[in-house]
Amino acid sequence: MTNVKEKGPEVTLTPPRDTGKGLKTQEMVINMGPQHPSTHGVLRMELTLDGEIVTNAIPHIGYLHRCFEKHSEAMNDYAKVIPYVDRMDYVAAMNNELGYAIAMERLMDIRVNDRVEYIRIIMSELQRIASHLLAIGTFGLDIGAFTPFLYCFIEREKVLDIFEKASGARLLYNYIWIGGLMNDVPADFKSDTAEFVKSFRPKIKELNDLLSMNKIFIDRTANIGVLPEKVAINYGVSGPSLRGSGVHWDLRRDDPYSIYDRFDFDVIVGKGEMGTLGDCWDRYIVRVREMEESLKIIEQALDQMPEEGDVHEAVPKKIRPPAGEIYCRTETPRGELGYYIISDKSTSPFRVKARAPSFVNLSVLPAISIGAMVADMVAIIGSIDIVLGEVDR
Amino acid sequence: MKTTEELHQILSGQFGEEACELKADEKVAPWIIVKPDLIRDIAKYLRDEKGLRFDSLMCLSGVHYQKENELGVTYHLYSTTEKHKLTLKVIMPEDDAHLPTVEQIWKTADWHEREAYDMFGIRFDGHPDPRRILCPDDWEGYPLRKDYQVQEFYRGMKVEY
Amino acid sequence: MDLFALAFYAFAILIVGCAAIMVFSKNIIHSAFALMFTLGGLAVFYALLYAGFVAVTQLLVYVGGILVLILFGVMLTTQGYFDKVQTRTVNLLPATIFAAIIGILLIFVYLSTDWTLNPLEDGEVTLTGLGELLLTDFMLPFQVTGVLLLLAIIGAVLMAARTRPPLQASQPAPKAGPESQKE
Amino acid sequence: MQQFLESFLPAGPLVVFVFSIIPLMIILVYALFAIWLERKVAGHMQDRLGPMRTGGWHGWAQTIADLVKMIQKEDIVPAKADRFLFKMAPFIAFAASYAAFVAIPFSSGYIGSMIDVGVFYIVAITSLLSVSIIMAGWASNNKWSLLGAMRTAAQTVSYEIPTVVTILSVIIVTGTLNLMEITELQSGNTFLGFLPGWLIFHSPFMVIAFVLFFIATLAEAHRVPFDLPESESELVGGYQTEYSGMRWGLFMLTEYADMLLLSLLGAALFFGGWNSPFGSYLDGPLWGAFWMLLKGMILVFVMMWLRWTLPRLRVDQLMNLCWKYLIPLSFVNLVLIALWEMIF
Repeated sequence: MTNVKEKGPEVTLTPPRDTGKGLKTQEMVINMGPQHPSTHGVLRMELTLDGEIVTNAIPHIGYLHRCFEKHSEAMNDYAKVIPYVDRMDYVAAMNNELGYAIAMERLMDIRVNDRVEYIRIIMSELQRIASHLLAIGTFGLDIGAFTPFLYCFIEREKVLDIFEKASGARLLYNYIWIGGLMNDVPADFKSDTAEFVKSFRPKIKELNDLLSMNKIFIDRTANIGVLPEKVAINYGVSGPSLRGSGVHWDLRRDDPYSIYDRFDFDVIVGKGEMGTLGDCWDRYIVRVREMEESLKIIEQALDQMPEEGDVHEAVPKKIRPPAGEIYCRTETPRGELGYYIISDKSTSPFRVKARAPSFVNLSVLPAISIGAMVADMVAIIGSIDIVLGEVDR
Repeated sequence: MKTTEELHQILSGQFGEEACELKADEKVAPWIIVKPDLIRDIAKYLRDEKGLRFDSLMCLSGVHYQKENELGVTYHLYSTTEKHKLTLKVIMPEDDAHLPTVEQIWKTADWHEREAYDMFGIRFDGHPDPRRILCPDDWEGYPLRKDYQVQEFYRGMKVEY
Repeated sequence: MDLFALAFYAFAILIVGCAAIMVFSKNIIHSAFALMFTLGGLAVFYALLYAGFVAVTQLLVYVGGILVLILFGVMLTTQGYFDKVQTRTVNLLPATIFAAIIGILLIFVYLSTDWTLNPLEDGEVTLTGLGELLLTDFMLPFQVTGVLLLLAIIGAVLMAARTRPPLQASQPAPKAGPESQKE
Repeated sequence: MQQFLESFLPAGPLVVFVFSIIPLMIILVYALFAIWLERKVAGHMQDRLGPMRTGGWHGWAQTIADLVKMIQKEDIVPAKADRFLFKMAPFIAFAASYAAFVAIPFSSGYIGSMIDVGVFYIVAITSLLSVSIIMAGWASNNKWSLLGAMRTAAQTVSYEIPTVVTILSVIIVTGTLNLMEITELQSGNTFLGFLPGWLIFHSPFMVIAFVLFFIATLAEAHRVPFDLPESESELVGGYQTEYSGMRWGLFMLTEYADMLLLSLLGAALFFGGWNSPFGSYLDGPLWGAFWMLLKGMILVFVMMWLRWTLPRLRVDQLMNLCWKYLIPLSFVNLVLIALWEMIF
């Protein structure tokens, strides 16, 4: 796949294209990535360009493949899979853990107490905010706006501080365990979180003023990479990318897991405000507005959270699920994260398959990027918001 | 909303009793095992038939049943309009694992089938782009098979560290 | 030797050298860049003759405009972007004859000219006079040239504008590209 | 100043030499300062501090440290690059930028050359820059570089038009192309009784002309939102992709020199150049140099400010902006200024 021989850029000549008016043009094949600032990792796009217009785009993935599924089978312990799950979508590790923990709890029929549930919800919603902040910031960066990126990171730091106090880690937490949590939250967790929620609301407005409503930003993202509703569903696109196409679909509401049915929040969808429904701007703004919904959920959860409860109460001593299989899906910041777990009654999983949202979302890229310009490619990749750790697993 | 049992009845009415087999005794969720040759027709029927409308393929996973010397593909289907779920399974012998692609029915299957091919060596007939997806194109073996042995050298580089 | 003479001889060598490179280089891009130095050097000559306006015009039109156009033409029309762009000698006989005629003509002109040197007049502002002439005596040629250039631009735009074959979004997933087939 | 120099230097080539490297000194010192300033401006706009450690006070020596690092770096030339052109391109770029400074009146006592076509000369010589960028992009043998080079050529050629047309509006008012004379004409003490006699206060249309000029120069200097030739998030670095070490440093220096050049040009054309804003108070050759550089630096700061605020345009939008808005507007504005001149 990769050419290990040392040589200059490969010259791929396509035969001149006759446009019918006597002028013959030649297309250029160019490799965008795997080392490229805007591929959000090590994605390689094989672009065929007519001038600056993309006539064909083929994503090549796998540069970050470490076969987490094989690792899981070799771990000999279901609990030891959790750190590997963290490393899939490494900017939304909490959500990955939550999905895995819920899948295992359903398979083993474990019920966790309310305090655990509420902490999990708060954590995963905070993680959603952190992840969206990263997505928004890097999207701005792709468009050429540098400053919003750092503004987003300042806020993200605050979330990571909360995580660090609770779990000791800032990126890969191993915090949500099967049947409970690693440990209880510190005493000032509630006040820290409440303070963050309070300070974050004005920042969203600031972000909107600086980036979302910027004329150049809108020009660059509206009407670009339009993903129609039908195509999105057929490709299995999920998460904000799907909602950006105007589909009212959120697993937290439509297929509730954990205790999401207890909260009052809106499902944000794109409306095509600045251009066509399902363009890059719609996908972007869905993320911005979803952060506000996450804040709502966090506020409600903080209010309802019981003070008492042992977070280790339901953690099994030895994890040995009954034979059977389960497909369990949760809503991560990138979309539908599904775990297909087959148990054969032993202590290690027979098969763990993760249906990674980025993997599926990325597969729609060739369909929506043809006819775009090189600069639009960057915008489209950014608006799909992929994490290559999850695409390649 | 239809349960797996009801769906099984519909399917066996349409394609015959022997085409699909209901497995409801296992824990958690029941599933239907279908014949490999028919998966494409069944998928099309499930997607287009009024009242079924499985418009979304949630997940497509390859499985290696080493004890039985079989390879399997599991389809998790969902209907966003009818709100029902269905698990389909296809079981094939290990030495001749191929089945029709459903790529034209759900585009989700495009990359997932490539992944199943890459990891398990299951061939999907009629797939438009049947390349490996995660491993390099000239990688040897199918990593997720239970009896997989890592090749020693890859293009002169030692694989085992 | 004063500074003017120094500059003159330095740039004369540059111009002749670059002109030679332009003619004899096998690489057409090198020729084009050599042409840039030749044209730029000529601008310096104009400047040395106190013809500031002509010098600057030379820079702006030839180096900034025409040369960029030539580079564009060469880069965009050759087969492949990174093949070494080679030139080769064609039409040897007609070219030789033509060059010989020009050469004889130049030698004739050189020999027959009465080389009297006029002292340079420093600091004379030529610009105002030039402007006045363009807007009085040479008004018509000036305007006609403008109209001609405008027509040329419109013509070029018409020729270059082409309708692209419509590229449809959401078309079926593309086949593997040439690069992946090769592997 | 010439007399001052000639009083202790033998007349002739040496004076010319000393005279001609003054702008170089200014550029080099300015570049060190401006790169540091850009980092500090960026830092403070982004709610952080920027360099703080190197050299002590607010990391003032950071650029110097970077320069030392850059000089020590290996000079990498891609294997399949056109070595000669690849190595030459940065020098041509800088030479073009530096040569343009000759027509900038730094103070009432110093201008590199009193050529009577000063403004025109600056426009012409900076067009060499696009040639050098094409050279760099082509010689790198990298497709991203080539794309960047193509963009540069298209951008520079297009944006030269509004630049020249807005400069023309100044020329209509002043009647000369010599920047020194243009500046001298603006030294009238006051306008409307309290404003300095700068051209920007000459008529409302001059304000429009300045805005158009500033936008066009942003594009000429390849600054955000028009930094498409580099655009690190799309073209990796455009024509700079394959450059490293001091050759890359020269491109960087050229970019900053270009910013200063165009800012000084703007200051001289619209903001009275070396004229003091307080009439004859704080006036004189040395104060003139101070005012000139201050005005230039303020415009440079505005460019930085924009860079850290705005996203980048796309290449077709860039061309749209130029051909559909800037050029027609600048022509209309030119006519209006001419009318204003006839009436008043």
